[in-house]
Amino acid sequence: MSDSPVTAGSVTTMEHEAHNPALLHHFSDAQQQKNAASLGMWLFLVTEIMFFGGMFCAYLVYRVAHFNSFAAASQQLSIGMGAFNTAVLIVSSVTVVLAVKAAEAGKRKLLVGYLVVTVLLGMTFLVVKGFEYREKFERHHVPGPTFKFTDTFDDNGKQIPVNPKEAELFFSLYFAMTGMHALHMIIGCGLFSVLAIFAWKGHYSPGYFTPIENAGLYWHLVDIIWIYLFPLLYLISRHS
Amino acid sequence: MSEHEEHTTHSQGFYLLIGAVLLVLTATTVGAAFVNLGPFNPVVALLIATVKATLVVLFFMHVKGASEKLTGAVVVAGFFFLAILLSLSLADYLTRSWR
Amino acid sequence: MASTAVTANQAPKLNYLNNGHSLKSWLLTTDHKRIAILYLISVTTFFFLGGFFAMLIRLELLTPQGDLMQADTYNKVFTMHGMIMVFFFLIPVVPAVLGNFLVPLMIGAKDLAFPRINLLSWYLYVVGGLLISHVMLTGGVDTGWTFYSPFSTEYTNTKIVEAGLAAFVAGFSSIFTGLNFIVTIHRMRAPGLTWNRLPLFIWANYATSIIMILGTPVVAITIILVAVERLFHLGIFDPRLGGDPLLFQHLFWFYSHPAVYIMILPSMGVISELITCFSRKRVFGYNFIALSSIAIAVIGFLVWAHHMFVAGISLYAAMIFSFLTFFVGVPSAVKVFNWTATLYKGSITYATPMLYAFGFMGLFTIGGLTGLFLATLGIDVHVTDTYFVVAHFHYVMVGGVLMGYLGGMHFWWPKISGRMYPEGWAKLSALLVFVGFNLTFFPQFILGYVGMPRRYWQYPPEFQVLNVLSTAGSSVLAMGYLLPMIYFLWSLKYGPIAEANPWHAAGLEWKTTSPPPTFNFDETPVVTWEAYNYDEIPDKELEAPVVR
Amino acid sequence: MSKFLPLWPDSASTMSGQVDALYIYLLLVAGIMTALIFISVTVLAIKYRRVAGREATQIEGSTILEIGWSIIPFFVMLTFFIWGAVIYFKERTPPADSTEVYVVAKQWMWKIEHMEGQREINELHVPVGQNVKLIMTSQDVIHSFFVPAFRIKQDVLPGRYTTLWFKATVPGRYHLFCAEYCGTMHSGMGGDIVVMEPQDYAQWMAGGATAPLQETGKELFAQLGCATCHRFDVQGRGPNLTAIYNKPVLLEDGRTVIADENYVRESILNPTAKIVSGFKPVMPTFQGIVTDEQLNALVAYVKSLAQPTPGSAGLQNQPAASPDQPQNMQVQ
Ligand code: HEA
Ligand code: HEA
Ligand code: HEC
Ligand code: CUA
Ligand SMILES: [Cu+2]
Repeated sequence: MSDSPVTAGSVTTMEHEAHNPALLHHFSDAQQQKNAASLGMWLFLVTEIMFFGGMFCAYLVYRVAHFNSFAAASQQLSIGMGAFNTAVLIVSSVTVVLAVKAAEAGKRKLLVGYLVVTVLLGMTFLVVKGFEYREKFERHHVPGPTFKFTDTFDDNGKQIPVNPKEAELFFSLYFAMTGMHALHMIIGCGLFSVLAIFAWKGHYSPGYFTPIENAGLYWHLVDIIWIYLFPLLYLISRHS
Repeated sequence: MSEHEEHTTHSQGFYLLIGAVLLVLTATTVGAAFVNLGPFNPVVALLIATVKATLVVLFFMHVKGASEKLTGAVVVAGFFFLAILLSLSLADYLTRSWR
Repeated sequence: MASTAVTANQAPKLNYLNNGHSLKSWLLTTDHKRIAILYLISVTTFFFLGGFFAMLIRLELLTPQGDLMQADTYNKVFTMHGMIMVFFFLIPVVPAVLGNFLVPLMIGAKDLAFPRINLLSWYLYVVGGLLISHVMLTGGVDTGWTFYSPFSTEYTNTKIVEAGLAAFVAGFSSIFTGLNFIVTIHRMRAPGLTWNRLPLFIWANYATSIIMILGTPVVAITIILVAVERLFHLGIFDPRLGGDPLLFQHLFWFYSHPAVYIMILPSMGVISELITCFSRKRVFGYNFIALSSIAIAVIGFLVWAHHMFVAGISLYAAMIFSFLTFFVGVPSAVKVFNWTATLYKGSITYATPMLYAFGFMGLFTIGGLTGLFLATLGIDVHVTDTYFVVAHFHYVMVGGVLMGYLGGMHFWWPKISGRMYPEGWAKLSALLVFVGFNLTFFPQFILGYVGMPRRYWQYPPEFQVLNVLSTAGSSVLAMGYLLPMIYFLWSLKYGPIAEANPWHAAGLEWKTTSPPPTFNFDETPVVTWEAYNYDEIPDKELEAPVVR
Repeated sequence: MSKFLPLWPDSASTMSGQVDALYIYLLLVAGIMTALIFISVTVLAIKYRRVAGREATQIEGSTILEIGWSIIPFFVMLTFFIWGAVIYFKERTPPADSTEVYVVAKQWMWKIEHMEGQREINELHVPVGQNVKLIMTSQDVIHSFFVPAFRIKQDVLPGRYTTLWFKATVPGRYHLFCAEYCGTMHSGMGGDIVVMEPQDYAQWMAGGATAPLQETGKELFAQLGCATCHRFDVQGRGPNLTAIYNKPVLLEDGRTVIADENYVRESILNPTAKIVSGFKPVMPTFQGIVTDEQLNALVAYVKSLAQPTPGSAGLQNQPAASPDQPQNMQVQ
């Protein structure tokens, strides 16, 4: 009968092909484990999209409502540093993808090398970001009691004075969005540092490098978010 | 394990190529920002950003050619619900001053 | 077959409960069933805490004057009641307790896909719980569970940041639970268990997980923005900077409306299991119930601004959202009708779980229909922010979700504990809950339409009679909730030993022993049958009523 | 209604009957549906209870039934939607001939300013049979103006105006509640709406008035120096404000907006947000310089320029048609 209860036997049904030390007991094989990890990671990335989505929503609404102020405030950002950082992130995405490739090919040293370069690139990004933030402090563009904004919006040669409050709103969003992004970068750098050490110790093999792959996915997503942040924050109405 | 899963990694040259394209697109988007396209400035900026993001998703994140259709579905779902958040919020803000 | 199970049980067998007794073996467990028990304990604690605050609310409202406590205290009390009940009780209750326990069992898996993340979820929940307790003990919050800006960002001087952090952490607990469920359901099903053979409880949890993953991050970032606004003066919602306080409401409800379906969907899944088992029938319209769960999850994301009809959104947005709201009514209706149709030509027993299922159907119908009242623009303008809304959501949350949860607890208690609960007491408490519930919350519909606003510490004297009724009802209700607490604990020691499948139910979870072994199944089951194949489980053995 | 056990709210505005009618309809449908579910469940549960020797009959389901019980409820719900939306539309569209009253909410009181200059706190006197439009704003957090007997409610927000209108039908004293949670004394932030016969109202109006609101506004307009730029004889540096209220305004960036209360308010507090086409953005902001009450007076004044007597002109419903678009007034 199909519904008879499973006969009570010994609990020692754990003799799986446990040739892979990374295989956890509750999966039936490594493929299942890998697929599960990858799906889990993708779902996590979706939560990240929605997480930043909340801020993109705020950005969109306010940009529509206070376009002039947003444009004027945006023009005060350093396009050079922003573009440089965009490039840094893109290069780091390339090194990540090459790291994954190296892991798949089982080239341990190459893998470690790419991971280290990625971390360095990430740090470069953060350092540049730090300089940007410092400039904001110096120019009193940090929201709060000390905030000052006297620039005007240059609309095809016409100088439109800007409500400093709305510029403050822009900078609030700027700090919230780039700050949250930077936080993700810091986490990513930490993650890759740990992975580099593990990789050095030889934890990964062509049969098992899921952590590298998943950390890579995370890094690419952080990159994608910046790909949107850059034009939205830095490039409003730059022409004049 | 990796036998029964046609692996999706591409050659090193291909990745460098995609990287280069992304850098060129970055330069383009900066350049385009300085040209007055009227209402199309943000459109162009977002279009380029979307192309860049798509390249990253498809090739760096290996969604293109993945044996698994589910991954694509998950990504699409994420952006779909983001679009709901943005569009329905705007449905309020853009109609506030109508009478 | 039942006898084999009993003999299996009489021999002292290693099961998940006696596999290690040290505190460490519990606190560091990755066994989904043990984690479910951890959740059960913590969630129950918070329920009684929330219930305690509810009693304080009801006592204060016994008289029109504000006499029991200060106005500020009252505001903190209902805020704590709402926050605890929503974030620390109702959102985790069914998924994290029953779902955690049952999802792997029902799909024939050894565990959830990420057992350690599952444990992490519980710890996050506990951290959140400790944070909210800390807030509670050191001054509380007084914004209401909705945290509306600019009151929360500028004007209150209570512990918003800490309370927000508590909700944030608890939110991540729920994100990870959802993530775990989706991966598990996709990747870990037993051989032969195709999507259209899945129990409806699994479908419901799957739909719930979708919402958890898509919605929770948005409220997380919203809470962060509020905290950041208080801490660093980044004025994102501040009207003085040209910010819009309504944006906070949009972002908040983008999550918090779907969150109500996080609460109800798993409970609906429970009801599907109960009704089929106790009418010994295949569920009526399996596909429609399964898909309606997904439909509710998706459509639930399109309706959030129905909480903002008088908040100052545009006339047109209000109409769009009102219109869309009615679409969620349809899949909910489909479920109710299908459950009713499942009874038809069944062979029905009135065990306690079934009584709760009946209660759910009635009370959820009332709650859901009054939800439609609220979705109707012209009515909502009058009754929003009155006790009509309070009555509506207690009908769906207490009358719906809690009833479903209690039904589920009784149904699976033998599986969880290996013991039967005392049926007579259980029936009595089900009756108390039903009567007490209606006495508490039905008068609130009238109160609301007559115009008593919610979150009122004092009220005009003419509303007193209805408030007294409500308070009286709540003490009956409290009895109804204390009883199960007592007899469940009692049964742990004195309850009759449960068979593997005391209800002769169809799910995979009944095919392993009660309580199940640590890895659930001694052999991975192979499924060759549809869900709810009660026709293949002979009725004759049940000649003697199961329930004494 | 019984004051001891009220089961139905007082009914004292033109809206309340309409809302009640819809409510009764909903109660009927919901009652029928609830009865249907309760009775079916009870009857089925009893009829098909377990008896020895009878087995359950397995039924897969029925697509026809499923479609039926999806579509029929949907159409029933559609009637809810349509009826509700019609009422909402009426509630949200003040008639053109409304008397206007300015309301300023703050923790925890209602400050009310009549056009004629009367001010009240936590009380609003209105005549029977007159359309009254409330123009409301808050000084601090969100509040909500709720009059159960009129079946109306509207949140009152900081930083902008929201409006509400009603026409009282029965003289008497009715509850005014604050319905949006606003802090400690939220439950104390109430008062009375006093609906009076027109003659009593006129008598009440006769006492205690300071200058009418738009007169106050006119004085402010001169004091604050608005008049130096906004002239009525010749084109000044700012646009001529005659008859701008409720007309479309062409903006510098090509958009057209309706000059409603919120627009005028914004123009004063945040002049650069929307620049009138053909003008330079030279108007200074008056944020922090004018109080909410003064702002109301200024708005009332600007509006009075368009309406010979407050609230009686019928400009409301003819927006784009008017030929005197603002750009025609520009010389620069
Ligand atoms: C478990 C929780 C839960 C659930 C399931 C629901 C379900 C629904 N809710 Fe509810 N709701 C809350 C919890 C919930 N709600 C809470 C907590 C609040 C207040 C938050 C706060 O402000 O603090 C709230 C507030 C709330 C509001 C805002 C009120 C206000 O503040 O002004 C609205 C407005 O539309 C609403 C509508 C609905 C609708 C249409 C449904 C639908 O999903 C219901 C669908 C079900 C049915 C319709 C019944 C079954 C159908 C039939 C039997 C078919 C027959 C029908 C016909 C023929 C018409 N709810
Ligand atoms: C899951 C959700 C949930 C649950 C189960 C409940 C349960 C109850 N709620 Fe709650 N309620 C909410 C969610 C919930 N509520 C929310 C979200 C709000 C809105 C908050 C806001 O406005 O911000 C609200 C608001 C709310 C109000 C409105 C307050 C106001 O607006 O001023 C009232 C008033 O009657 C109320 C009453 C009750 C009662 C009587 C119960 C009863 O069902 C509870 C019965 C249970 C018990 C009584 C447990 C037994 C406990 C004891 C016997 C105490 C002894 C124990 C100890 C000392 C540890 N609730
Ligand atoms: C320095 C000159 C100046 C002063 C002083 C000034 N304004 Fe203006 N105002 C302008 C100009 C120029 C415009 C059009 C450009 C714009 O919209 O900013 C304008 C626009 C307006 C508008 C919108 C008009 C339309 O046609 O849509 C209103 C309303 C208004 N002002 C009211 C006031 C009030 C009230 C005051 C005093 C409290 C005031 N202004 C003081 C220069 C001034
Ligand atoms: Cu003001 Cu509540
Ligand atoms: Cu809702």
